[in-house]
Amino acid sequence: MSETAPAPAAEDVHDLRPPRNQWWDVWDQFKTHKGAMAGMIVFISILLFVFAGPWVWQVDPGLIDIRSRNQGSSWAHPMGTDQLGRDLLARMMYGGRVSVAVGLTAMLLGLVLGTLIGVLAGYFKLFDGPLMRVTDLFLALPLLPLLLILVTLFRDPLEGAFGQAMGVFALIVVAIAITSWMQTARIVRGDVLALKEREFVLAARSIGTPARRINTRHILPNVMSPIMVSATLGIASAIITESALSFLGLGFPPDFPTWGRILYDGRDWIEQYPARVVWPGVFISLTVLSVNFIGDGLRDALDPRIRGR
Amino acid sequence: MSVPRKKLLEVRDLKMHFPITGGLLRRQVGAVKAVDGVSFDIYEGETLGIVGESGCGKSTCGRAVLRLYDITSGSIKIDGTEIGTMGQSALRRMRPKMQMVFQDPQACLNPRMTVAGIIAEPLEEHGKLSGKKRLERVYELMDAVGLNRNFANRYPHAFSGGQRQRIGIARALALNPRFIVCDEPIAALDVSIQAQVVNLLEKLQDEFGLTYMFISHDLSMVKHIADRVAVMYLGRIVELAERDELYERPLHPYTEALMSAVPEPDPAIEAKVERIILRGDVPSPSNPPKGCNFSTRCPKVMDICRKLDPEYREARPGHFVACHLHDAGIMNNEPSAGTTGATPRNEHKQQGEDA
Amino acid sequence: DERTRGSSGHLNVIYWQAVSTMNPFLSGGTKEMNASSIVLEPLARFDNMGELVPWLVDELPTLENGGVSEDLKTITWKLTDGLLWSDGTDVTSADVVFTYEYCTHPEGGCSYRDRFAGIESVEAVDDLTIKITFEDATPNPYLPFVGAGSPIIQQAQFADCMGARAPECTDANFAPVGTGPYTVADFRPNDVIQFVANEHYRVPTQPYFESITWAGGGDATGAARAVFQTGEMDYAWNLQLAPEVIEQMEAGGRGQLLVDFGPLMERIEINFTDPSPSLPEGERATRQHPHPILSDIRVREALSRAIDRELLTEIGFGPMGQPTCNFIVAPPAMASPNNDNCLVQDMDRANELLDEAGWERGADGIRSKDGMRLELLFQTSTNAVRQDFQALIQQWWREIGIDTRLRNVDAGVFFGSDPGSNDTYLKFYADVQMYASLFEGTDPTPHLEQRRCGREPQPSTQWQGQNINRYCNEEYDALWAELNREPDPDRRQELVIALNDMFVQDYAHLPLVARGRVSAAANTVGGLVLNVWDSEHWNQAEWYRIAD
Amino acid sequence: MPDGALPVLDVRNLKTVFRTRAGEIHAVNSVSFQLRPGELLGVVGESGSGKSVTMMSLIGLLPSPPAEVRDGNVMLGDKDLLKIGEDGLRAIRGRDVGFVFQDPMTSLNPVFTVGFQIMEPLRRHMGMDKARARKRAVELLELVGIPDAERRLKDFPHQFSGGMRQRVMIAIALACDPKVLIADEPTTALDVTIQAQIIELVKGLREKLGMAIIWITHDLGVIAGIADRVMVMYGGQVAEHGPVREVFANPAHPYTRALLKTVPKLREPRADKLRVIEGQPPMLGAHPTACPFRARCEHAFERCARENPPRREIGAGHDVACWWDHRTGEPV
Amino acid sequence: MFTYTLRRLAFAVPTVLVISLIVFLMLDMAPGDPTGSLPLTIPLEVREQIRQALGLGDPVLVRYFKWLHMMVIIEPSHMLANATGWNIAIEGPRILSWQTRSPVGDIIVQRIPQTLWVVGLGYLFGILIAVPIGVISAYKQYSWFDQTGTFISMVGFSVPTFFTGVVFILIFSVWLGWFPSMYDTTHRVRDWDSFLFQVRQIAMPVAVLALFNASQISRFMRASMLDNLNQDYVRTARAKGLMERTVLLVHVLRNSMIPVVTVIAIGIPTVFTGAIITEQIFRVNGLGDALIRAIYVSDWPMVQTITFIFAILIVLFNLIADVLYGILDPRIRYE
Ligand SMILES: Nc1ncnc2c1ncn2[C@@H]1O[C@H](COP(=O)(O)OP(=O)(O)OP(=O)(O)O)[C@@H](O)[C@H]1O
Ligand SMILES: Nc1ncnc2c1ncn2[C@@H]1O[C@H](COP(=O)(O)OP(=O)(O)OP(=O)(O)O)[C@@H](O)[C@H]1O
Ligand SMILES: [Mg+2]
Ligand SMILES: [Mg+2]
Repeated sequence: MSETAPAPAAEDVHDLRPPRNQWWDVWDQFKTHKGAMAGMIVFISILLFVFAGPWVWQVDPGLIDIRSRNQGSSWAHPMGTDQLGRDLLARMMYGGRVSVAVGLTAMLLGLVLGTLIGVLAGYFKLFDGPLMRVTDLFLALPLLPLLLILVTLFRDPLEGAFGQAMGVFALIVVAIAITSWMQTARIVRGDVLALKEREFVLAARSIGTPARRINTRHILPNVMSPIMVSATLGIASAIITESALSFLGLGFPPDFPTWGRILYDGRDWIEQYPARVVWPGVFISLTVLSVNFIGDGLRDALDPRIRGR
Repeated sequence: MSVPRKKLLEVRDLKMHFPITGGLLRRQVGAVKAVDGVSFDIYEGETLGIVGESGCGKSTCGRAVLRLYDITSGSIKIDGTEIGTMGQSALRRMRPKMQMVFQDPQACLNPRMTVAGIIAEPLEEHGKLSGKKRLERVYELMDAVGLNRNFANRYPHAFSGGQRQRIGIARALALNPRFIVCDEPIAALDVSIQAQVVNLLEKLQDEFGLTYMFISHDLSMVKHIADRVAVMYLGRIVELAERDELYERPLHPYTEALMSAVPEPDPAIEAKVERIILRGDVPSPSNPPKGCNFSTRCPKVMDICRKLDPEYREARPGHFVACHLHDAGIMNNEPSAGTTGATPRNEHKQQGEDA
Repeated sequence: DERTRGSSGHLNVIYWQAVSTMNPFLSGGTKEMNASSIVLEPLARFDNMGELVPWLVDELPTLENGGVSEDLKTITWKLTDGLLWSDGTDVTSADVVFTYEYCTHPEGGCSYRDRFAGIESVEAVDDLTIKITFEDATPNPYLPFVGAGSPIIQQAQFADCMGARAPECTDANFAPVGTGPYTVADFRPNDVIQFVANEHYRVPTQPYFESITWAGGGDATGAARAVFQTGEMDYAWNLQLAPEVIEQMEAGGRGQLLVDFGPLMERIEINFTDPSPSLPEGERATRQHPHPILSDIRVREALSRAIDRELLTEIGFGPMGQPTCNFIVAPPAMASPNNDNCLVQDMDRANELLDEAGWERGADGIRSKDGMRLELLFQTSTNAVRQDFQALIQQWWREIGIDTRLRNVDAGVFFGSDPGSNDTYLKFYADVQMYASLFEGTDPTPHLEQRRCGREPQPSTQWQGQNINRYCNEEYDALWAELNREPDPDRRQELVIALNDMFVQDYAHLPLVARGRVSAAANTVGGLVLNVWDSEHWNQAEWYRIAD
Repeated sequence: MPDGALPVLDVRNLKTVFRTRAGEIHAVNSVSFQLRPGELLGVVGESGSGKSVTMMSLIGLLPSPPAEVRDGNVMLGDKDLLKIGEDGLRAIRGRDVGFVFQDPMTSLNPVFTVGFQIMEPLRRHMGMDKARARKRAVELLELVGIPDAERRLKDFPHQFSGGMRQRVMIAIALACDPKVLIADEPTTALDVTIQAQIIELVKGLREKLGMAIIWITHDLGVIAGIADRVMVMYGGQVAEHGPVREVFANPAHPYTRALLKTVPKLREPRADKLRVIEGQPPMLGAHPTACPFRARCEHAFERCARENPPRREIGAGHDVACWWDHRTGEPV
Repeated sequence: MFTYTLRRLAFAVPTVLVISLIVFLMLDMAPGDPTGSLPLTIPLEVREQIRQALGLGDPVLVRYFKWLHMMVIIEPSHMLANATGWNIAIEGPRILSWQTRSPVGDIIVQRIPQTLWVVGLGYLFGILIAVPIGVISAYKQYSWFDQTGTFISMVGFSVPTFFTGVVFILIFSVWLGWFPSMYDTTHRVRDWDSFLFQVRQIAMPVAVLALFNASQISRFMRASMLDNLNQDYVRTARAKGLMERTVLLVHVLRNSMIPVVTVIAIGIPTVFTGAIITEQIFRVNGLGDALIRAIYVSDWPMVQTITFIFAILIVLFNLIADVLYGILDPRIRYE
């Protein structure tokens, strides 16, 4: 029914607008989603806070100022200080960098892996069976325990190889990614299977488009919306997973601030200096929340059925 | 008919079976016999209509002819070249000759490509045209199918059904094909738009000398557009003849029933027509009945129909049919039927009454 | 009012690190030792002053009373008459001999087997008399069957649990029959233990508490909270928490913090050998290659001078720690009074020392000499307090021109003995490292022996050995040999102090903080006396509920 | 059916609007019609012309929001369905008015047995107990020609073919002997041979039960075969309305005329070229102030763009909404 | 249906075996060893003996098969014997925890009650809260109820349980003193009072988990309801004149529950795995706690066994979810 609705009113109207990127349409739709817009604003603010913040607030997060330890909010330390007198604001900024970076990289990695496997399994019948078995296998692995084991097993060798920070970073990112790609792979595979039978793919085949270009031109753009949604969920869950690892004492080392780590370290101080858990707690929650809302909005915005309305 | 014409497409005993897997080890346990041995020719410049009920294998047949599927068996010759067994890369080179227009104008266009992109895709894949020339060609094609050039940068969702179908036709025309399979190109369109598309197809056929295989379940429209018509039932062609011949003198009971079921937009005629109402539903193509496929619903069913598969034969010049009623033996030597082993008609009637 | 057995009712104890077994021989952990100590008892144990007191015997065997032979090769214990196991059977010398056999069985994997090192035989002379014969003269014969780490188990119960079968005797391991004030009613590994009073306990009026729930799990904060704030628990063990946190919780007023100082000391070990990765494997961190920087005592001293031990203590331990400059910090009599100069941070002196040693400051403030930067790798186990220490020390050392890289290793790996891992504290593939260690009992002789030359971990010993910092000093070795022969307590004390001074004045390691044992008890529990020389629950029988 | 009989359903000036994010859609504009007892009214029109929305507005089946019935009266007997409220409507639906929808594949609840779904309205409206409802359900299934009815009550919808599901839908709609049966494109999703079966069935039922039927379709042929009167809709309005033979023989509205010409006829000689209606259906963005068909109309003149033509009577029960007079070929 | 189930089972067994092998090999490479937590004073030979005593001498595959034998035959027989009191326990070496030196099976059995009490109830309450919220949110899409529900469930989903947990303890145990901050695993429900105590002690962990689970499930429920509310059969039901309640609670809910029920079934294994953090915070010594502590002390037999059990549960509940789907949805015919 709605198909007839957007029909151009009359053909004699000269539509000489320059070609418009379809992402603008997505954006137009996205803008109408209040929650998503709010989420977007919050998320961008958080990104600014963690990535641009350190230029504005040029305090070394590792600088120990023992005389001003355990302080509350003040002009010198807007979020207070920790038990060594390190500035919490600076630590939140640097910690956020790591947390957000972990979230983004783990998500990207998981996404690439999931999409690749999903597309291969969905498009090529030959791979479908084996790849889906592998996916099932990974789904059947208990994730948190697996993650814990991975971290205990490989942290030290990796730290040795890449240096402390990078080693743990790589480990955590990889561990989160390889335990979280399966959902994406399944969704993508399902969509690819459906898309493969869609007439426009058949049309492309009737034209003689080879498989590779069918995938890149016709299939991938059309699985973008589930992928984008997986992406936002992926960031959120990666950030939570990282902080959960920190909570279990298996995340980043104590001298390496991340939100999860700051929260973990601040737990004991919750009564005297609630700010020490409230700030990281609020930032983690806000990030996850905003990303979730963005995901919600994106899902709507990328769905042509909704966008067409 | 009297003038010998060149055959563009020769299909012989084409079969397309889709496997059904099942059981503990996911073995193949059966097959959907979507197309189960069809043979027909299409002559240069003509339109062959294919009609039949939903699920009888029309689309599968059309797609198999274009080798969008790897066929189960049979031979397909286009312009004398056998493509039934050709590999996909060799096929790619054949693609410009043969194209397809799809049923659902919404589904056959990638919602994320512009009109220009969609029409240009075949040119990119096969063409040696440069970017500018290519755009020029796209505009020509848009003109040819009656689309405003200004729409080149729009996305499919901004078009109406009829316009979208035009985009699909333009894409099919891009490589100057000689043969186009039209798979129910008007089924999803409004009555008032259908005529536009059909007229366009006819116009293009005249202009470019195209050959069509026109699949439809709308017998009236097929009557309008086709030169010859094939009627399919459950994966088989049950009757094939010149259009007028078929519509005036259908031989197969299914064809008769099909045509009688079509309502006529004229109350005067409607009041008069005698309907043959078939009983029951179309059997499943994965489990077709024994003997003649139509035997389960046929109002003129005979004993032999339930046992023997009727042969597809030329009952009259240019008029092929697969029905025991038109077996030479029955038609000509009724008295000696007993000796030939064929079942006499009256016996069938008795049994029919018993049943 | 009169206290009788069971009159105090029920006691709740929380061990945030839960107890995994009730057989201390199979665990070796302090928590297991503590829990089992109220069931299983040794012949003698240390009191809160570190004095040896007879426990299942009437008197301590000594040279004077003839219990210890003149050649210091035998010791003879005589069990108190009439002792009963909690199942009502008699305790005999055969049980003691059995305990020896149980723990020394080659396939048994007894954790306290070192207690029986150097023993030639353990014999039951009669039903109550046990004679232990040592291979060599042993000036301190009070190691076997003494202290919480060497209790007596019942032969009848463990007879079928010898050697490889030891771990399979789950029932016995989880509910050993003992002579102590309590017996196990229910044991859930790593979760909770229920104790009830031992009806055959030798003191008829004791124990006062009828039953104990010994909960495990959670974390230190939760445990402290349960005693100080919510009052759910009566006693909490090992509260390693930030001093402010403890202070704030204590303000809840329901309980009090118990601190006492034993031999546990947090220190920085200095590597005397070169851990450089450029050395071939097998030579790295061995005495073949002396450390290029730290072999110079001036550098070592500078490292020490730059540290503010008072501040470290305040931040990391508060009242639960004391800054120290000694290797042997306890018992008090053995602690040297000669080294207090390190307690004050002296940056000028540190700088001076480095200047003297020829390390000159570069543009970035980091010193270098002969093209070599003054750069150290500082490793420790992963632990919040240690990381705070690392950060502080890194900053101080930076101020005197030393660039410190920090590394922390998971405690399990760091303190593990896997020769394949490069991250163990034994391999010491770093320039300095920080950890704490202690010794059992009151005799520091074995502890001092660790620093003898040749005892260092090295490839030929599969990297096992206790001379972690690869210290090597002939004088020290000679002095130790003297100590090991010396039976006279006063002379021994002098020797210990001399050895300690020699070691620390060589800046062979940098003592930081003497750490106390920290527990918390509800105000309503009386009779408890914190003991750092033995189990914290050594006098559990005497604990009682203060009526309000 | 005497013309003077009181209509069972009298719809006046029905106006339905959808409020969407993109603005209002005026889907139904001032539609009026009457349905007399025992009569079959065919409704034709192209996709989006408001056929379904009109019928669903009658008994409040449109989701609200976004739908809103702005105006009009719908008299069923002496009750105004637009005034009796949701509870009143619920009592009407399924009892006085039966509904059959286009797609039998999705219109039945897949997780309940067919029997349960047929018995539901019986128990709700007729207060039948289980056993009686069951008996009636068997009767109904037999009525719509499903063999072995007793056993098939226990089957789930997916075990039926498309044609049989549509029969089940009809059985449900007929369950409480409704006065009016509204069939919204009941055969569009079916094959011609199955469609013929269903049409045959409805013809038979109508004779047997004598209820009034509204039959929506865009297949003029179906209308020609079964309807007494036909209502042609275009752009949310009634374009032409009259007895079926009259409208097919003398179509007055240019849209009806064009439509009849574009459809090729099976039983007539083939035309050389199909007549087409150029252009696209109208957008329903605002309340119409002009003839919605004017852009595609070959007879349009300036008045058509200025004023929306009212329906005017041109014969016995035959009216048309057009400024052009088909008889004279001149504006009226 | 039956062969379908059989086929899934046939695939499940190798899956579980492969998982067990992966887990086993991975942990075998792990640096920790059973003597890691022993005092430093213990000499090398003793350590080696302890290792041998624990069967670490054999090649890895031999140990794997021994372990597998114990895991799938001996341990279950003991667990069954314990549960039923029948004398069916099979003699033979059992999987011993390196840390407690006792059979891991016994510890696991010991920990199931509190796991079920807390985590199971948390899940159950989560479902009970989620379903009505999901239904109403979908029915009144974009209403204030929906918006609030969406927001709260998003928050519930976004705020990590360790944050909520600590805040809960602070408020309800320390400040208000309503609930104990520590869970008593020895507590037995015998009478009304002990039941009340049990309720008080599970209140906080159950609330934390229920909030988290409810946020997730209500999202599924809402989406599924929305899908079904737009289906044609809903219109049919309304056209029959059914009460709105019937339409919603009989027709739509039944259909919407099909995917949700399977999601819930798949989520049940997380009852055992997912609550590690909550268990830690509230000192509920359940299975999650056993696992994490075993990891801390490199007690690999314990880790192997628990992980393996988790894997079996996941595979099993996936199977159950699939079968449930087939049962609930008459359209699904697994040939
Ligand atoms: N990819 C496939 N796999 C399995 N079966 C298929 C496949 N494609 C088609 N079929 C089956 O083959 C039969 C013929 O299908 P086909 O699409 O050719 O019918 P059709 O005549 O085009 O019907 P319609 O008029 O509905 O388009 C059907 O029963 C269909 O279910
Ligand atoms: N839920 C809705 N929201 C917005 N617009 C709607 C909605 N339902 C219908 N419409 C609009 O109302 C108009 C009339 O639709 P209606 O369904 O009555 O058409 P129809 O004549 O039944 O068409 P068809 O033959 O395709 O069934 C269309 O323009 C359609 O876009
Ligand atoms: Mg088709
Ligand atoms: Mg409609």
